[in-house]
Formats: sequence, C-alpha cells, structure tokens
Amino acid sequence: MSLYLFQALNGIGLGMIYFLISVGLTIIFGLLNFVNFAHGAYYLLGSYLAFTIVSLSGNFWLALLLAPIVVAALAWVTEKTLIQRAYHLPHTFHILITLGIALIIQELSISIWGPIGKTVAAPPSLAGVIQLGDFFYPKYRLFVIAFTAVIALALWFLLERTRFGALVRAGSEDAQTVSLLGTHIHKLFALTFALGVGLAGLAGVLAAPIRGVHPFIGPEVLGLAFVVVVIGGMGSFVGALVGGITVGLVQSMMTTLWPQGASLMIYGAMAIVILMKPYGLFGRA
Amino acid sequence: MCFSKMKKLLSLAVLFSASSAICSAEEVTIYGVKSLSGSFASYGKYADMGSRLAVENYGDLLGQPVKYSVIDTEGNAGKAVRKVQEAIRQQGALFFDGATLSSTALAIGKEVDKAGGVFMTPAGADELTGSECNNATFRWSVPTYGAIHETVEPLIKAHPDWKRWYTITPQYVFGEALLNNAKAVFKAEGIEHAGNSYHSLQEQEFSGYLTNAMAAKPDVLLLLNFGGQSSNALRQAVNFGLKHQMKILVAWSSGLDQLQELGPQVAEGVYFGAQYWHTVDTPMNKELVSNVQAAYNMNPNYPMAADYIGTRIILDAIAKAGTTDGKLVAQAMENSRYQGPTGEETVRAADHQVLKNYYLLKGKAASDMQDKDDYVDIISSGQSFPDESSLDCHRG
Amino acid sequence: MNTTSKTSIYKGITPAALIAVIVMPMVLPSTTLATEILIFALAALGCNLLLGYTGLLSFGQGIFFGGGAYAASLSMIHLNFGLLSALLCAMIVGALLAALVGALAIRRTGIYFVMLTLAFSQMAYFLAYTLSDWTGGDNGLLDVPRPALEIFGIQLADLTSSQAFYGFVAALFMLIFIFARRVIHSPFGSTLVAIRENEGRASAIGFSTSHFKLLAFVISGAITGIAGALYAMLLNFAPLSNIELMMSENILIMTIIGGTGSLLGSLLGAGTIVMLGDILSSIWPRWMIILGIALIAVVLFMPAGLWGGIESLMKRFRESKTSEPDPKLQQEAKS
Amino acid sequence: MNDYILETQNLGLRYGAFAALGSVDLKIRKGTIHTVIGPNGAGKTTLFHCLTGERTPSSGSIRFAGKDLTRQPPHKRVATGMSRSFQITSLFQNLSVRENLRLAAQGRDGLAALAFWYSDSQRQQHLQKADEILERVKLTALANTCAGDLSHGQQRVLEVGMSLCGDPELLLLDEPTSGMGIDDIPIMTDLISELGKQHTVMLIEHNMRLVMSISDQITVMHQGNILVEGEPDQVRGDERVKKAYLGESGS
Repeated sequence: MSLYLFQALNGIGLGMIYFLISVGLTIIFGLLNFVNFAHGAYYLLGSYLAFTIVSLSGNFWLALLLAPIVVAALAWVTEKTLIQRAYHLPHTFHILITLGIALIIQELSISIWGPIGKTVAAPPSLAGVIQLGDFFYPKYRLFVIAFTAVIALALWFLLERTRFGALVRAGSEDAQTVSLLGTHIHKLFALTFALGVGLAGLAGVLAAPIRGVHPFIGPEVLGLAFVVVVIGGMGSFVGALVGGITVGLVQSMMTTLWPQGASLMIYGAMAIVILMKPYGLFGRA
Repeated sequence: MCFSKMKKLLSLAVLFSASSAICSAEEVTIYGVKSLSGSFASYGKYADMGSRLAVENYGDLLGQPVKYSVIDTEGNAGKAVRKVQEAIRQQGALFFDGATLSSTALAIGKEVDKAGGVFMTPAGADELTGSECNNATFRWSVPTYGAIHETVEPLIKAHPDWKRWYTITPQYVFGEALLNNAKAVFKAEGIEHAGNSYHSLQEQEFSGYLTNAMAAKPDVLLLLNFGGQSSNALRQAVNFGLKHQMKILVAWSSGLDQLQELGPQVAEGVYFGAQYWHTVDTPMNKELVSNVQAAYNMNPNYPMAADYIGTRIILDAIAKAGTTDGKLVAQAMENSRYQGPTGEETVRAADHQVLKNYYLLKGKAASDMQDKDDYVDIISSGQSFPDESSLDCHRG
Repeated sequence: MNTTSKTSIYKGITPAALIAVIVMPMVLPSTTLATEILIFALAALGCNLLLGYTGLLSFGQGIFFGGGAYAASLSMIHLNFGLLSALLCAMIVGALLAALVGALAIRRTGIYFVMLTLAFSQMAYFLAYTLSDWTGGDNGLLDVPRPALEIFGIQLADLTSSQAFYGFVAALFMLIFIFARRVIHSPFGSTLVAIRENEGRASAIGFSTSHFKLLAFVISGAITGIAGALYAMLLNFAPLSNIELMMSENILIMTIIGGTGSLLGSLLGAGTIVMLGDILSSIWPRWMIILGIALIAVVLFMPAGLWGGIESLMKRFRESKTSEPDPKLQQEAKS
Repeated sequence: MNDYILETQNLGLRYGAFAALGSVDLKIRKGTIHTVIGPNGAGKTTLFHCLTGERTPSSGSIRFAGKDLTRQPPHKRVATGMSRSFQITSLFQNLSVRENLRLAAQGRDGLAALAFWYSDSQRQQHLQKADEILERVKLTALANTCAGDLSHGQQRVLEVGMSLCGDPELLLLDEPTSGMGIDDIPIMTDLISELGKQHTVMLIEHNMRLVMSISDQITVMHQGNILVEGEPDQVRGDERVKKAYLGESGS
C-alpha cells in the first residue's frame, strides 16, 4: 500500500472523529441559531469523565455509555438555567456566555483532576493493530471509524425519520415555523442543546485513548469544530460529515506534503470557503 | 582631574554605605516566577511547591528568615515581564527563580539583568546561556546539546545495530536546536538519518507523521517535541504499534509528571531523556525526596526539583557573598561547585550554565514497578556540554 | 448619547477619563500596572469602535495589536526609529492590516464575519510564528528599546522611568480618547451607529455601508496598533502571545465587560480584567472561574457592561423613580 | 426628452426555470402617483426589488431620469434621486425620531459622510431637513422619542418620512399601509396624496380604497408580467383584472 493511499485512509479516519466533534455544534447552530463556544469544554468534560469511569470501573464501554449521558444532562441543566436566557440576545452575548461556561468547566476540571494530563487506555479487546501492507493501523481507530459511522446513521435516522428530527429540521430552515410550537419550543431547544453537547462529550470519550486528556484541549477542539462546520455549512448535518472528512484528509495529506503549513491551510481553507461560498458547501442561507 | 576623582570617591562611598545598609537591614526575598494559572499550570504548580519548600527549609539567611513571594505568569510572557518589572520597581526585588516558557525566561532575564539581580531558570531555550545570555541569568537545565548527546549516544553505543533513525521535530527554534544536535551526533557516529517530519507548534494529531515514520522503516524513532506534544506523539505512536517495529526515544521528556500522565502501558520499553529522576542516588537528592515527602506526601518531579535547587543555589550564593547585592551574589554563583540533586553540579562562569547530569531512562512494565512512581530504570547518565570555546555567549 | 448634536467632546466623560488617568497611578500598587491598564484600554477603545459603535465582533484585534508591536519594535531595532516615528509606523501597519482583514471580512455578516476574523487571526499567528527571523518566533522579539520622547531631535522627556512612561502613555491615551469621541460624534460616527442599528436601512438611505465598515476597521486597527507598540515599549519585549487568538479574546472581553458603546467603559473593562488577573491570580490560581462567572453575569444581568450598570445606577439615584428602559440595553438589535 | 422619470425595458428576473419577472415595460410619468397592484405572486415585490437595487435583474434595463442604473447598488440610487420605504418597518429603533430623519438626510451625502474629523452638528442642513420633515409628517412632538417607542402607525409614517429626507425625485413606497390599523389609514392616505404634489410616487399597495382614491395611474401585474395599465376607473372596470383576482381566490 502506498504512503499516500494510507495517508488518505488515515485522513478519513481522522475526519470521522472531526465529524463527531463538530456535528453537535452544527445541530445546535442550525436549530437554535446559537454559537456554542463551550463546545470544546464539554468535549473536555467527556474525556475527563471517561478517565474517571475507566479508572474506577476499569470498563471503557461503561464510560462510552455513561459519560456522554452525564455531559448531556449537565448541558440540559445549563440550558435551563443559563443558555435559555440568552437566546434572544445577539451572537456577541452567545459567545460571551459560552466563553464564561467554557472557562468555568476548564478551571473546575483542573481543580478536580489536576493540571497534569491523563491517559485513558483503549479497551483491551481493541488494543492491537492490524496490518495493511507495510503499514499498521490501530484497531481502536478502526473501531472509532465504525462506531462514528453508526452514530452518524443513527443521527441521520433521528433527524430525518422522527418527529423530533422533523421539528429540528423545520426549525433550522425557518425559525418562524418553530415559534408556532408555542411552549414546546423550550423543550425542543433544551433537548437539542443537550443532544449537541452530548455528542461533544461522546467525541471526548472516543478521542481520549487517542489524544489523551489535557485541561487545555478545549480551545483547540473548538477551533477545529468551527473550521469543519464553516466549511461544511453551519447547521448542515451532511456538511459536518463532508467538512470533517475534508479537514481530516487535508491534515493527513499535508503531513506528508507540507506539514508546517497544515494549520495555515486549514484556516486558509475556512476563509476561502466563507468568501467563495458564504454558507459553506452544504449550508443554506 | 582632582574633581573627577573626588566624584568617583564620593560615589563609591555612597555605594558602600548603601550596600551595607541593605546588608544589615534588608531581609532576603526570593521571587518565584511560576505559571500557576493559564495553560502551563501543570508545570507552575509543582515549580512553585519546589521554590516554596526550598525557602521554608533554608532557615535563616543573613540573620533573618528568608521570604518567598510568588509571581503568577498566567502562562503569558507579557504579563510575566510586567509583573517582574513591578516587583523590581516597587519592592526592590532582585532574586528570581522559575519561568517555564522560554520566551518568558528570556525576557525576564533581560529585566533582572537591568536591575542587577539574579535569575535562575529551568527553561529550555539555549539562547538563555547562548546568544541572549547576560550577567543575571543562570540556567539549571541541560541544554539541547547535552540532552541529545546523553540520550542518543549511549543508545548507539549500546546497540550498534540501530542504524537508521527517524526524527519528528516541532518547527521552531527549540525543535531545530534539538534536531541539529541530533544530526551532528548521527554524522559523528555514522548513523543514517532516515528522515524527519516537521510539525507546527499547535499540532496534536500525529498519525500522519507517524505514518511517514512507518514508511521510512527506521530502527529508532526519535521524538524531539516536548510536553503535551511529545505525550500525544508517543501515545499515538504506541497506538499505531510502532513500539513493536522500532525503538522510540523521547529526548526531552519532563520526567515523572509526564510518565504519570502516560502510564506504564504507553511508557513500557520506551526510552526517555530527563533532567531529573527522583530515585537518583545522591545525598542531596535523598534529602530532597524526604523533604518533599514530608511536606507534600509525594515524590519530587522535575519542575519541583529544578525550582527547589534553583532557589537553593541562589540562597547559598547570598549566604556565601554575605550580601544581597545582586552583582556580588551572581559572582558568588559563578564557578560554584555544590552537591545538587544530580550529584556534584557546577555553575560555569562563562555562560552561567549549570553543568549537571542528564539521564537516559527506559520505561518498565507495570508488573515490574516497585511502587506507583517506579516507571523507569535509569539506563545511563552523564554530562555533555558544548565546549567553552564554542559558546555563543558574549557577556559585556 | 443618541442625540449627539450638543455633546462637547471635551465635557462629560472626557474629564472623567482624565481624572481616572491621574488618580490611577496613585491608588494602584504600581505605575507599570496602571500603564498596562491604559494600553489595554486603548486596545479596548479600538475594539469598541467596531463592536460597540458598528456592531462588528472582530476576533482580529490581536492581529493589529501584535502587528503594531512588531512594526514598532522592528523599526526601532533595525531602522533606529525614534519614539514617535515608531508609533506612527505601528499605527500605519495596524491600519493597513485592519484594512486588509476588514476588506475581506466585511463581505460577510453575522457569525460568518466572526468566523472570518477568527480564521485570519489564526493565520496571522501562524505567519508570525513562521517568520521567526523577524519576530523571534516563539521566543519573542527581545531587546525592544524605549526611546526618549524627541521632536526634531530635541529631547523632551526621557521615558526610562516607569512614571515618565506612564505620563507619556496617559497623554497619548487622552489624545486618542478625545479623538475617538470626535469620531463617534462625527457624521461618520453617527452613520456607524445607523449601520449597527439597521444595516439594510442605512444602505437604503444612501450609505455605502461597506466603506463605512472598512474605515471603522482602519481606525480601530490604527488605535490597536499604537496600543501594541506601547505594550512592546513597556515590556521591552514583543512576545508571540501578542498576536495569539487569546489576545483578541481578551481585548473583546475587556470591551464587553466594560460596556460596549461607551468609551469610558473600555477603560473600566481593561482596568477590571487586568486587575482581576493581577490580584486574584496570586491568591487563587483558579481565578479564571471568577472571570467565567463574571462573563455570564454580564450577559444575564448587565448586557450594557459595567459602565452601563453604573450609568443606570446613577440614573436611578438621580431620578429616584423608575427610569425609562435604557435604549442601549438592546443596542445590538437583530438586523 | 420624454416626461417619464422611470422606464424599464424588458425587465426580467429568473430563478432557474422560474421567471419571477417575465418582461416588464413600466413607465412612470413625472409628477404622478403610480400604483402597482396585483394578486399574490404577481411579481410586484420582485419588480420593486429590482427598482431599489436589492435584486439584480437577469435581463432588461432600468432607466431613471435618463440614466441607466440597472446594476447600480441600492445606496448609490439615493444620490441619483430615488428613495424607498420598506414594507416591514425598518427604522433605527434605538435612536430618536429626529436622529432617524437626520441620518436619512445625511445619507444623501454618500461618501462625504465618511468625514470623522468634525462634529455632525456642524452639518446644520441635515438637522434643518430633519425638522422640516418632522413638520411635514407631523411628528414634531415626538422628535426626541425613541423610534422603537412609537405606535405602529407612527412608525409607518416615520418610515415614509425617512424616505423623504434625501430630497428624492422619485419615492418608492412598499405597501405603506402594511399592518396599519383601520383608523390610521386615512392619515397615510392624506400623507401620500400630499407627497404626490411635490414628488413622483410609485407604490405597491393592497388597500384598494387607498389605491383608487389617490392613484393617477395603476399598473396591474399578473404572473410576472403587466396585465393592464390605466387610470383607476379603467382598471376598476377591466374584466381581466377581475379574473386575475378571482383566479387567486378561487385556487
């Protein structure tokens, strides 16, 4: 197998993780028209919870199940107490309030788990590698790709085939439709926020064995999610998938071609997409 | 003629009276420059504990208890410099220890030099004792030269069949310095440099670079990044099964705290270069470990040890000089020889570099660990420093 | 504030700012702290022109700040520029960078505008870090001089002492403060407010809004560039962190906490954030939790920022009756 | 020279296969009140947007006072003497009524308003203009009130007032009575017929009573094209118009 082919495969794998990191952000933006700068912090929380659950129970699968639910529950509470009261304000205040939440999560995490990073081991059943020609690929990363694909399908089903999804999509396309829902709108918004943030937590759990857990990882994850979402189109589920894989591929190929320029390329691509296709590859006006 | 002589005499007299006044009246305060908040908190917390303990354990100096005052850099070089300026101007601060970030250390060194004080740092930039060296700045940590020579060379000597090396390097001054040193060693030892991957300073995803490394089929993978980046690079290398295909050396690890983060599963069989390890068998280290155990109920890690000894060196020099005059204290530090945590350590006068051991460690399997911090065996240790004649340091 | 016609730019908040500038070094623990506050107040002022008066949330302020710092430092180190010419250089570079970023960013609105400035900010950081021969890269640019204040070769003041430098920064701050008030109460400034309030309408009554936004960017960039230059002179050092995203974020936070749409708010915001870091960080390393709470509190209870809060308190105190809703409370009405 | 202030030729706008505007030749005579009506989806609003510059037509041309401004951006049309109001009230809600009008007067200056070095109060003519319009639209008593605090009817009046500040030759009014209460409509009717004495007015309107009472000329649009054009009495009696409207309600 040639180096470039393997890099491309690796890029797709990376892209799936990036999709998972970003899809929550895009769902929240689509329905709530709300920019969540705390997305990276919730990812961080997911990672730390996974660490705690794994070190207490020794079971990664339990962490994969529980941590995202806890993160989503926390998000639901945050939505009810704080976020909800900022919807009517302009984006400036969305950014500010979520920055505040992000800071609190980050600093509390340091208080709880200490400033030194943590490692979460992949489950023993997925510890090895598989050989592809001259190259080796971790089983765990393969699992992440497959699992993310399942999550993507489940999300697609949820958004396309359920009443909840229909409401979210209708709301993303036309904010006025949602207002017809009356009081149910609060419930829908809170659920969507919890879902989006729970996905960030899930990404945090899945990425922990690959990236480790470090208290200052939030802003980096957030930046990446923005790039993916903007390239794909804010509010677009397909956009997050395509954007994530694009960024993963670019990043992976750049490491062979021109590694120093990887971040310049990624942010450059984001700027170019906004200028050429203002609503991203799959976004709607 | 006569007049100018008079003036000189007068100013001398003023100087003398001033310094003697300081001697008798002023207590010694050590200012710890630590990144307590902000993105280097993992380092600053332990560095602060180290300096604090050194001061507490010291007892009286010049007839009075030593004081300790911490300056939080907020992980931001600008804030750090401004706060150091403030300490110098408002409180007459002269003695500083700490600074993790190279940029912070370099800029603080300049400020302390202007004030005629003393600044001891464990930061990584070779410029500290190289092109940007000055009268005030001293460095405890071994430069990139020693870090490479004391890790790469012993491995090559012990394993002549490890012929092909691949490097992964962060692209900025520090990474380049490590890489150049490594290339020089490769050349001298007849080693084939199978390739290098540069990455940017914010990179956290190394699968692409590791794939490049896999394609080159080297005997050894040499990681030249540090901190969170080297942890992630190593963690991902292990995920990709590289441990079974090649040896891995992390030339500039931060020691215990990094191993605690990685855990034995990742670290097993991997080589690490380190400035300090808590099981080193020297009298002063034993004292340090027991002091730290007593005070904090933990083993000292590198930041703690470095800032403990850094602070201690300054205090000893003040005692030796018998004064708080910064220039005289700096002079007292030059050429001093003392028992440090790594054994006998020397402060080289020419560039203010502390000459001390650098360690090559090898990760143990979890089952072989005697206690929770027993992550590694010490493979070798030694001192390698650029020759005095080849130094970049030209102090005025 | 809305009926601007009769406001003199030398009355009202100008003497208030002057008093603050005079009192600050006396009550604060050090003049360097006061200097840092004024420098960041300048940066916040520049940000405020964009955010508070034009409604543009820019994550690009760090580009202008860092760019100004590098421009002044390099011109002094390599070209032997004096104090004023170095500041002029920083101002021009800040303005040019802002023109470049602005010209591209204002082609989009809303969150896409914000994302563009964010992308440019990251790219500028990357450039500064790559061009390490010029910027010193991660180590920062060291040995930045602080020349004496000279006009036509005649030395007016030596700025080596922190007090003298504070005096100079304070004078410059007051000049720029008055200039900013002039800008706000000019035809240009009132048009900016119109754009902030309702861009479609502003365009319909004949304003080429993109020209106005661009000029707002240029003025903001020039002021921020000067702030960056002063910071480099204060520290004798231009760290890479000047141009990081964190710098942009900090400048934004100062501006919003202080109060958008109020110049005195910028001084208040810069003072609060700088002092909060200074005082709290030495007491409690996790002090940023308090900053986080403060951010949330401002959004929920004080959307007009600290200055807005003070204003409404004063109003209530003066009138001691239920006052009309402050129009600035919803100053960024959806458009 | 002719006495038409605004002429469109073959004006069309297509979205893919759908023609929102077919081929429209509209002529507006100087000094008249010219109303465009038609059932929903007839293309009135699209036509209006092409005239104001919000949409760029895909074919045809727009000539105003002898100049071609087919591709001119909206803000430049103000300086040539064309001014518009919005169907959905679009004011500077947090600014005073007077400041709303002053800004609208300043808009005529175009790029000269970029001046940031002198006080806006030095431009007395804009303040005078604002006060003059305040009188004309009878809002003087509310000059210092926030525009957002006005009643809906007053906001509609201010909306029209703002389009007057630029001293336009042609006023484009987009459903000026939109959302107005039944009691307020006579005020607007009076205002528009008053305006018609000094300006050429082109408006889109649904309120037939108003249309019939003040219009000099009426254009009826249907499916993106002009169906009928004529004076109110002609239009009122036209069978095709009745059919077009009936067709709408029948479907």
